[in-house]
Amino acid sequence: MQLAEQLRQARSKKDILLMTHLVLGYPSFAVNREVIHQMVANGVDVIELQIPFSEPMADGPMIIKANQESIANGTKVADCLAFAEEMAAQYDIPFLFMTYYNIPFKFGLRDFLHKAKEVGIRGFIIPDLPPEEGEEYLRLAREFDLAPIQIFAPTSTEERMRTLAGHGNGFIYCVARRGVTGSRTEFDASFDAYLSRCRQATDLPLAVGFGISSREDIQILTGKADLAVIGTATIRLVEEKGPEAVGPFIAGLR
Amino acid sequence: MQLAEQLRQARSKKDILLMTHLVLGYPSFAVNREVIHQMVANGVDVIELQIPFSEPMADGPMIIKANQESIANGTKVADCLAFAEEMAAQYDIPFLFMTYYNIPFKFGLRDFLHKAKEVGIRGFIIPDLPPEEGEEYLRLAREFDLAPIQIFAPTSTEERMRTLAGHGNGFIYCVARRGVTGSRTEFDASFDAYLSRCRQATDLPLAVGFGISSREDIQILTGKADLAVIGTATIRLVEEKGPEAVGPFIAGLR
Amino acid sequence: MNKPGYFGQWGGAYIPEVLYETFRELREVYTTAKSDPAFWQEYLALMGSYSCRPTPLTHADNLSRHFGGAQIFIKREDLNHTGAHKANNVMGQGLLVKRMGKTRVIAETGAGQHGVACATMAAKFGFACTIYMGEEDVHRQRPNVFWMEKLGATVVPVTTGSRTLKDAINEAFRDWVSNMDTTHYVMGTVCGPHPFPEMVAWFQSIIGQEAHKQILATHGKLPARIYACVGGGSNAMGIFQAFLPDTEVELIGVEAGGKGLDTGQHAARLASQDASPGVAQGYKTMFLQDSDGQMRDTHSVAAGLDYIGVSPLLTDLWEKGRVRFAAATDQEVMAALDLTIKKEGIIPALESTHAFVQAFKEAGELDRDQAIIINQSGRGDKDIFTIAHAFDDPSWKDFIRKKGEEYAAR
Amino acid sequence: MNKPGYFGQWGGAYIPEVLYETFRELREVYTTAKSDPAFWQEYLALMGSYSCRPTPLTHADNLSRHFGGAQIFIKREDLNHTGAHKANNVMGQGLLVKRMGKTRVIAETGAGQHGVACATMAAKFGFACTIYMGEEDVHRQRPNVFWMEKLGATVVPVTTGSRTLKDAINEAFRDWVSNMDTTHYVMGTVCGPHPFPEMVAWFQSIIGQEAHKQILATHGKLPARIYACVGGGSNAMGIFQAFLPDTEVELIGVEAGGKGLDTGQHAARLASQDASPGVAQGYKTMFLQDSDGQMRDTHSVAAGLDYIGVSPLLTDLWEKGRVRFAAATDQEVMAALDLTIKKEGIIPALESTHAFVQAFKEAGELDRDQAIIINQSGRGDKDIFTIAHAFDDPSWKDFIRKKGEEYAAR
Ligand SMILES: Cc1ncc(COP(=O)(O)O)c(C=O)c1O
Ligand SMILES: Cc1ncc(COP(=O)(O)O)c(C=O)c1O
Repeated sequence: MQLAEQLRQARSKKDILLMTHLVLGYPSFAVNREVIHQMVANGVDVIELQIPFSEPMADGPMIIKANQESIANGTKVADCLAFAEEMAAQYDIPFLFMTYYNIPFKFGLRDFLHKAKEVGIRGFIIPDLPPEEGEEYLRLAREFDLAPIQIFAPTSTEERMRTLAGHGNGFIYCVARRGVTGSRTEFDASFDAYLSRCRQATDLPLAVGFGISSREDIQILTGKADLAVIGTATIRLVEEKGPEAVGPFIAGLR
Repeated sequence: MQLAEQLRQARSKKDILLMTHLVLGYPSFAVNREVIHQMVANGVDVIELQIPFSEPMADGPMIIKANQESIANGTKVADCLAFAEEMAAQYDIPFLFMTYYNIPFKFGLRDFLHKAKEVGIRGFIIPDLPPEEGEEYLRLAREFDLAPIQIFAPTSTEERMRTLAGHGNGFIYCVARRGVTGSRTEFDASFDAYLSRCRQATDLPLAVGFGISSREDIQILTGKADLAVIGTATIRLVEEKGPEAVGPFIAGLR
Repeated sequence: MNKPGYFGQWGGAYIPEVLYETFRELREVYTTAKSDPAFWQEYLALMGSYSCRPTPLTHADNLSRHFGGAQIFIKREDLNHTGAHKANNVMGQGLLVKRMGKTRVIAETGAGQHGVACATMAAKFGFACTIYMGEEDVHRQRPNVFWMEKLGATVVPVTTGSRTLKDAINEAFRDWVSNMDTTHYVMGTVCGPHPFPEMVAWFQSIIGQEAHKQILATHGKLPARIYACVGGGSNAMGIFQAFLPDTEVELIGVEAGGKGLDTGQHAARLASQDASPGVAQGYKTMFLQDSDGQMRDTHSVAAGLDYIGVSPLLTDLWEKGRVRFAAATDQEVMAALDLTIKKEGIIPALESTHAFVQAFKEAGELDRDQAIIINQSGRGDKDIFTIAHAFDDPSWKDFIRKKGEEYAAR
Repeated sequence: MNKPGYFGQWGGAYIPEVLYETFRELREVYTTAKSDPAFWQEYLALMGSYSCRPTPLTHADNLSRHFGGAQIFIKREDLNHTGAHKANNVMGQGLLVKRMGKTRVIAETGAGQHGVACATMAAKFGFACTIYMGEEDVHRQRPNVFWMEKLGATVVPVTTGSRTLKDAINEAFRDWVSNMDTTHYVMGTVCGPHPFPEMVAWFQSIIGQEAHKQILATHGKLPARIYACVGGGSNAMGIFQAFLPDTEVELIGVEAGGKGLDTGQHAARLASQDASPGVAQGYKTMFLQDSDGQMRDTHSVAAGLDYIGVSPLLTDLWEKGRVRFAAATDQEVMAALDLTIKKEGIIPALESTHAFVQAFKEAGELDRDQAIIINQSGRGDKDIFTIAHAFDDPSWKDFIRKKGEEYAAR
């Protein structure tokens, strides 16, 4: 089943889906393993696996640090692929790769997508690859039946959203606000207007991310979005309270 | 009797005359007094009294220091005049003032020369006052019958020497070499040639100064010059061995 | 034909979606300005009255004689206001910011020259200003930090990554994605996403336009070779552009050879074998990166050359064989600096001195009736702490030690 | 008619006999050069190709608006090679030294600007070079000392007298009287024995010649007032000369008010009541001296203004009422510096900032269609140690402390 369809079906059973995020190799693959176990056990619907990159331009301090330390610990792209393969085999939810374009570019785009497909990855989020620069990538994604997740931003015009949606698949990642990952988002009237512009531009499921960290946030999003994305919040949690805190946290979100 | 005439008479009795120099108020007027006593007692023929100035442009390190410290000790021009008066009254040799032009200029040129005359001074050495700038000074010197000592330098042309001699009186101060006071002078063939140029340019007695410090120096000058000028050497001596060393030093020079 | 924003296979605009509109507006205002002759006139007038353009082309008689070959000419970008060619770019972008109606500018800086230039422009135009600077560079270029602050800018030391120029660029982008409505990011060199490489090259082309006229006027014919140091590539593109059609003029870009190309501690992208194609900081070029695509640590005595990437325009010209690349080591740079100061009374920036090194290596090969131009991108005053340190000057160290004790005592 | 070398009752050549011939030769070569139009052309060409002349006249829009009065224009001598108007003088004298066939130059320096300029000229012309600098100034202006040494000059710290500019001048004369055959003394300002005041003023007149044309071109009419700081007076005479015949242009010289005119700790010769006529350092002018004629200690935050005497040309123009004098205190200088940096992105030297202070006090009195010119004699980079100290910048102090510890540890 295609990712979009699978998410629609899941969504028909839940008011809102949860997508979580983690940085591979940070603090270690062992902790990643434990965290993913807790996430899945507590009902997470999709997981974004970020392959670390030395220049995480669109990320905030927490995730920058995770990227840097993971690389400093010796994390290689090959390790990330192997780990993804292990997770995809073990858990029955979609896994995505989130990374910056240089990682697949340097690997070789076709090889990377081919390999990702093989290990069971379902799609990609690449924040520095707009469709204008991603023709080859989009073609290959179609070829390998992988979802090239497109990103909407509050600054995107309606026309732009429609263009992006035309290139996208799986779902649309709606960045909740200007800025980088990790700071709080205000869910005000302009946010609602933005989400309804997103809704009008595409039939794909809508994921909302950037600054979502609590049950209240999720409640606000329920009915407006199909997926809520928890990013920095779990990284911070693991940092402060260890991986075992992730399960209860996730369980408490919905 | 005019200074030149007086020196000629003295010279007729000695192979060479000695002129010494000291900086007034350095290290103190009391030491000046003692030094002058020893100088006169040991046959010095003329004494140059330097009124200290804050910018002793033509002097070397030893005399610069003496100028500075004297001023720092509080030496005033009035003190110098009073001291000169005391010395001139006490000793029967000619006393000259050596200083830079700003001292008489600031005092008031006429007043200064008048006062100098009154206290018994016989002439002036002002190294930064060429005759072109000293018209008024030369006029007043004539008026008060004071000797405006002119200076020859190794760089002076014959024409220039004649011009200077025309403005001079008392004697001519022949600077032995380029440079400032206090370093050694080489008495070589070019020095002899220089002195004979000096001799040809004027009938006034010739004094030779800059770097003269020993019996050998005086012997070399004997027959070539009328006066030998001992400047830095006695200041250094007083510094190193005290005023009582001056007498024997002077006595040993001729 | 190339895709817009590409030079051969290099360049592009690999930007987060949130900046899409910002870049659209920037391209638009840039394109309009470029096709409006009055804009360039306004730019020239500003550079003529606020900076010191045209900057002279100085004939280095003594150096020419010393090497006994080509006549060496030096294009004096050091005489710009703020002391480097960076002024050309910031003033041009300042005029665009005014047209866009924005009120705040941000910039990355390595050597601090671009930061000082940008803070200066902001003061002149009345913009708020934040400068991102790698923490390591803050230490290397402290005087520039002081001046930026006095100019009213906020200097943010960047503590992520290798704490140098590339990390400052990342941080500036992170600011921009939050504040694009009020803020323009004044990219300091001919790198980054389209239209930056092209736009900055356009502003810097004033260097070569002047030099082209000047060398013909003084020397009577075109130069045989032109040397420029290459950090991002803006001063090099600045002087090269006007000579691109003159194929008999050889163009040489000089990169930071650091401790030597074989030590890995350098920043030579095109002169070494160590770089490979990549995409980062919004554009595609040759990067110093590992086999996974992680950027490597670079090294140079010159903070302004200490960078992982290089202009897509230059990578294209290199690939096409139009620009030759060489590298100068830190050690060679100190020797050439010493010689230039003593022979000509000119103090090039450590960055600029890289170009002098290669010119000195080659001047003797040429005839006396041939000319070469060295682009002196900036002056070395700013580098006093680095230079005095590198020359191991005892009285400077003593002076700093005493000043330090004086400050410690209070 | 005046005596040659006199301006009214001021000036002259009170020199030791040993220098008589040296001055004769200097007057001769100067007079010949002055009457030879080719010489001035050679000078202009050198300044155009080695320094950055003509230097711009910058309209300071923001400051003009801030004071709401006259349009403020800034003559940008800071953009000269080596960063101050001192370059004009040394290059001119360098050409004369070549004509005289001498091989060594010496100079005094206060702020260090003249020393750096002179060492630069010596490097360019291939002369040996010794710079005399008061020991106190060596400490105040350490970066300049470093550069002079790198330029190949010997810097001699002068420990006599008050260890500032005047003592450096004495020391330079002492060198000269020993070495006049090979050596030219490059006096740094319009002081000293004839022909220095007139000759240095001639070389510096390039400033006003340019400014006269520039203000007419930009502003359409003559300025109401022109402000220049006065140490010895060379930058002031440099800009004033061209406007002397335009009696409607008021000329204002600004001296160092130090800690205040009533504290005695200043260097205001003509703006205070503290100076009187005197003769020292080879010329007659108004000196800060006591009733015996001993020179007093002066004080200024700006080493280049910290001097007992003032140009005989200016004393004459002051006496005749053509130039008005004012003083700026250290404190006023720091405030004006801060404002100028923040409003215009321009960093004047502490010396130059004195002129800004007085202009700022008066700009508001004038109408918007009137113009004033401030002569920015130099740039403030060289003053970083003094300025950072005066602004009590904590991170600068911290930086120096750490560097100092680093050097102490080895
Ligand atoms: C003086 C100077 N030259 C050169 C550079 C390198 O930049 P680019 O290659 O863009 O000219 C810098 C960068 O800071 C610089 O300050
Ligand atoms: C920048 C600057 N301005 C002014 C002066 C003062 O000299 P003058 O009055 O001769 O211009 C100096 C002297 O060093 C200086 O460096």
